[in-house]
Amino acid sequence: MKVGNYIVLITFFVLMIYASLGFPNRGDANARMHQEKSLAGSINAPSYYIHYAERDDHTPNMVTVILADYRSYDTLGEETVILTAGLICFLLLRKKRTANDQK
Amino acid sequence: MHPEIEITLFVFLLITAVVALTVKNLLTAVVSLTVFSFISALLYIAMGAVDVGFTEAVIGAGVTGVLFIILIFKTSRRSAD
Amino acid sequence: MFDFFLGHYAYWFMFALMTLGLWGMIFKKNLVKKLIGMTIFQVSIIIFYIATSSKWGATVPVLDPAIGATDTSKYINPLPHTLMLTAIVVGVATIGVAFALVISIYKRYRTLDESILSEKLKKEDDTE
Amino acid sequence: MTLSNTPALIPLIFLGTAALIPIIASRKNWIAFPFSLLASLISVFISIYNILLVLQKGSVRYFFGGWAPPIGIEYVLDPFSAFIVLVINSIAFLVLIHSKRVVENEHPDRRTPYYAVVMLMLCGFNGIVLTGDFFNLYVFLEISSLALYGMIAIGEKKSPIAAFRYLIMGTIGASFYLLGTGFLFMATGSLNMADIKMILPNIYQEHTVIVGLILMVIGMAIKMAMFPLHGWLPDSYTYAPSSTAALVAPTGTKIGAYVIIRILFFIFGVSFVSKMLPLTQVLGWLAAIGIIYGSIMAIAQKEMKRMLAYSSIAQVGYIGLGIGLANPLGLIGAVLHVMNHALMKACLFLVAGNFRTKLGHSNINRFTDSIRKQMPWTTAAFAVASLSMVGLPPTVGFFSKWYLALGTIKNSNWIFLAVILISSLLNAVYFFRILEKIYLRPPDAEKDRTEKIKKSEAYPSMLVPTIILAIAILVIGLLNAFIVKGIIQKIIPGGMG
Amino acid sequence: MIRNEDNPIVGLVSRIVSPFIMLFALYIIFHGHYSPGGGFQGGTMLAASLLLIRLAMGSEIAQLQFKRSWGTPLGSIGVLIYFATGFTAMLMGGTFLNYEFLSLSEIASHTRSIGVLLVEIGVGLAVMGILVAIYDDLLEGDPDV
Repeated sequence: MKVGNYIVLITFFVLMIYASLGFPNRGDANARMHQEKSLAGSINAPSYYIHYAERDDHTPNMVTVILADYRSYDTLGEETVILTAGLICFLLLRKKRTANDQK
Repeated sequence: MHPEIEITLFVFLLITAVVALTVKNLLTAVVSLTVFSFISALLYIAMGAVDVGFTEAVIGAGVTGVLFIILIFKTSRRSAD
Repeated sequence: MFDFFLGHYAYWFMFALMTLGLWGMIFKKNLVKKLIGMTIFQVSIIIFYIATSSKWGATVPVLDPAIGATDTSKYINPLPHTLMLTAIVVGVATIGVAFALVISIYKRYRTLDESILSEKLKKEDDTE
Repeated sequence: MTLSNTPALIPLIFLGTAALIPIIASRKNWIAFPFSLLASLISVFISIYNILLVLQKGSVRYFFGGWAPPIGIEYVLDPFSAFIVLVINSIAFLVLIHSKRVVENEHPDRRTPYYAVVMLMLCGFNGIVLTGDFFNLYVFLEISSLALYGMIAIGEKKSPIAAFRYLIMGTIGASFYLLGTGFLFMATGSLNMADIKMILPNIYQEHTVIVGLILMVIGMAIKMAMFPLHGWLPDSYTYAPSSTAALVAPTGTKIGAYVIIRILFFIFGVSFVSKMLPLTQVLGWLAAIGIIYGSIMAIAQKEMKRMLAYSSIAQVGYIGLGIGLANPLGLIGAVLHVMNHALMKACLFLVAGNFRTKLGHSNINRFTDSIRKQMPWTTAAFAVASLSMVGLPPTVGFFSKWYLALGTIKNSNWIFLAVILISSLLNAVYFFRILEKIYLRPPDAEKDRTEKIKKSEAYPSMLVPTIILAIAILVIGLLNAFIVKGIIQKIIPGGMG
Repeated sequence: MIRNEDNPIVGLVSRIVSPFIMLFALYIIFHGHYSPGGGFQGGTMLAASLLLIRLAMGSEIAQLQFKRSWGTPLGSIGVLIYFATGFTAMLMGGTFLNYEFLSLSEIASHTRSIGVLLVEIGVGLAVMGILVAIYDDLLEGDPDV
């Protein structure tokens, strides 16, 4: 069991190193995710954000714009995650209140 | 991107992570984990992600630490490994 | 060669951290230690995303009127940052849920040690 | 509100209900149930509307915030997602009706947060199925998984431990998925599924893409409880409260299967995952081992819920087998089995819930023929569902195995065919063991006289969904040709077969 | 759980500092458009200022400031603000969360910015409420039962 787990760990690490050999250099502005167009010719989202965040939202902070406008559905989902966590703590831990504490 | 700063921070990250995982006293482990979070926040800022660094400093080093400490006080402080 | 190292050392450190976190999650017996491992694992994934976003000589993704918005190579890629904000909050939520579970486990078994827990579980199974 | 918003409406309805319940039901516990039932009912209607829409007009894309895909997030409503959404929501609706009594019995003062969390779980499931964006999928995956951990942990005494182990496994799975998404994002610069699908053919041989795909599939295989990664499932399903188990068992693992099918066949393409990488073959073999393992373990169990949990591992294996075949017939079998297994497992878990409420246990060794007299309808539903699990025509269980068998024959993969046949026999062993106890014992005349067995069937709100599911197993079995022709054949992606 | 040692300095300092943290948190939420920061960070800092009082003065006294039972409903309200912002846009004829449809008059150019602000406020409230609720629930889950 233990040996198997160690094998899993080592395999994971080796797999990751193998993958990292194919990564582009860090900081290389020519890496694919920093380009204007993707390989298939569609717009590359990050460069669109840099170009047009200010124009679309009158907000200089690009991260805010992406968070709350371009990808705001993600943020709604993530707020829901927090709500879920709160409700689960409620579900598991909160004692039942008597009418007395509520006042 | 400043490799010197980043490598230093990475080494500290590894050290604090190892400490957090190996110390037997859970309180020490949690304090070490808070340091880990804070250093990672510095690392994000060194890499240019100001927003993420800010969030990590507030959430990772602040609230998570508080929650961890509550957990330990509610349960037990010693760990077998 | 040195360029390659400079371009990849962050990933290697990150993978080492990740393996460390995974080790903690799988091998540590104490439940709180498992959660510490989980935090380390998640932080290393965040570092990975942030590391991918960097560009040489670029500035933080807040629009600077002096630079303008025409040249994308002047700003760090903002998308991974946004994603990771979400991931951090998800991590906190997971930690919160895990704490609730740990407290209810402790309430019932008075221990946080995985091996003792398994023993107690087995004993309970036998008595049933 | 125009009807053009329907693709996005289902998760939103669940989300809104979940956020409303803690406010309006903070004082009055009972309000939570009717509200969530209403939301679920509306979602069923919308999913029916959606599937009709898709069958008429082809797939529909919905852009959140009005931003076209590579920039914003989209929902994609194609025959596949519409079908899965319909299955999930209708089964969840039936199980919710059933859960009213169970929850009232098991934790009457926790109804408000419980139903809110149920709504969040369904919101997560629907979001996962509908989304067309990798990161959005991760977010909704986390919503549903967190909700699941909480719902499991309020069960019996051991349930928090089961939930904690599930949390550790599930977080590893979700993190692997997130990492895989990061790799793909790095290689392509996009998070949108349709966009990535267009970019991928240029960069198939890159390390990053291959490892990213493997990580994603491993992550999802954990969620799906694929064979070597199934460790969390038996304990979670056994110790979870009956209402949760009945809600999760039919839907939870299927989501993982759905995502794997979507990633492998719809985004990466059949030729890549089966010819350039032997990924589907590996999945198929693991699934085959899992089928046998799950069936054998199920035979050894005494507790009915635990037996059903192990049988879930086996049944998920069938879906994996269908994926592993990588041909149209296998895919039809897998998708059909997603629906069939959801129906059968829901029915069986509802039966287990009925037994637990009325008899106070669901231990197989203590079943006697008195149950047959006490709860005739429940046992009849059980009989139908178990015959379907074994795979006897004309129940639904037969047809998915039929398509899977045809798929194996087409690939001339005789070992898989043998696995399907053997596992059917094993299924027969563990279900007929119970059926024999309930039905085939000759009535003990003396016992009959001494203690009069009163007919005390489960409450109507628990009985009706059970019977509806049992009837559905028969009816959908008869109508399966219609479903396969009308819907599932439209699912098969281009380039397959 | 944390024993209140009746140390007046800790209590006094936290009482003085806490409002400033709150003020700074509000600044972060509302200034998130122009500088790093936004709903999460601000909401977490709001929660931190409440938690500071809870830690320093003990949970019972802190009830006067922020009641235990408020956390979850406040979180729900935060999510609902977000949700309603999106849903209103949907009712006005756009897709979900399309802030352009929020504007009633013709000054449409800044509506997106306002939509972003609304959303950030929702996020801030939700994060604050839920984090405080998690803290309270963790404290309340009594292991001695």
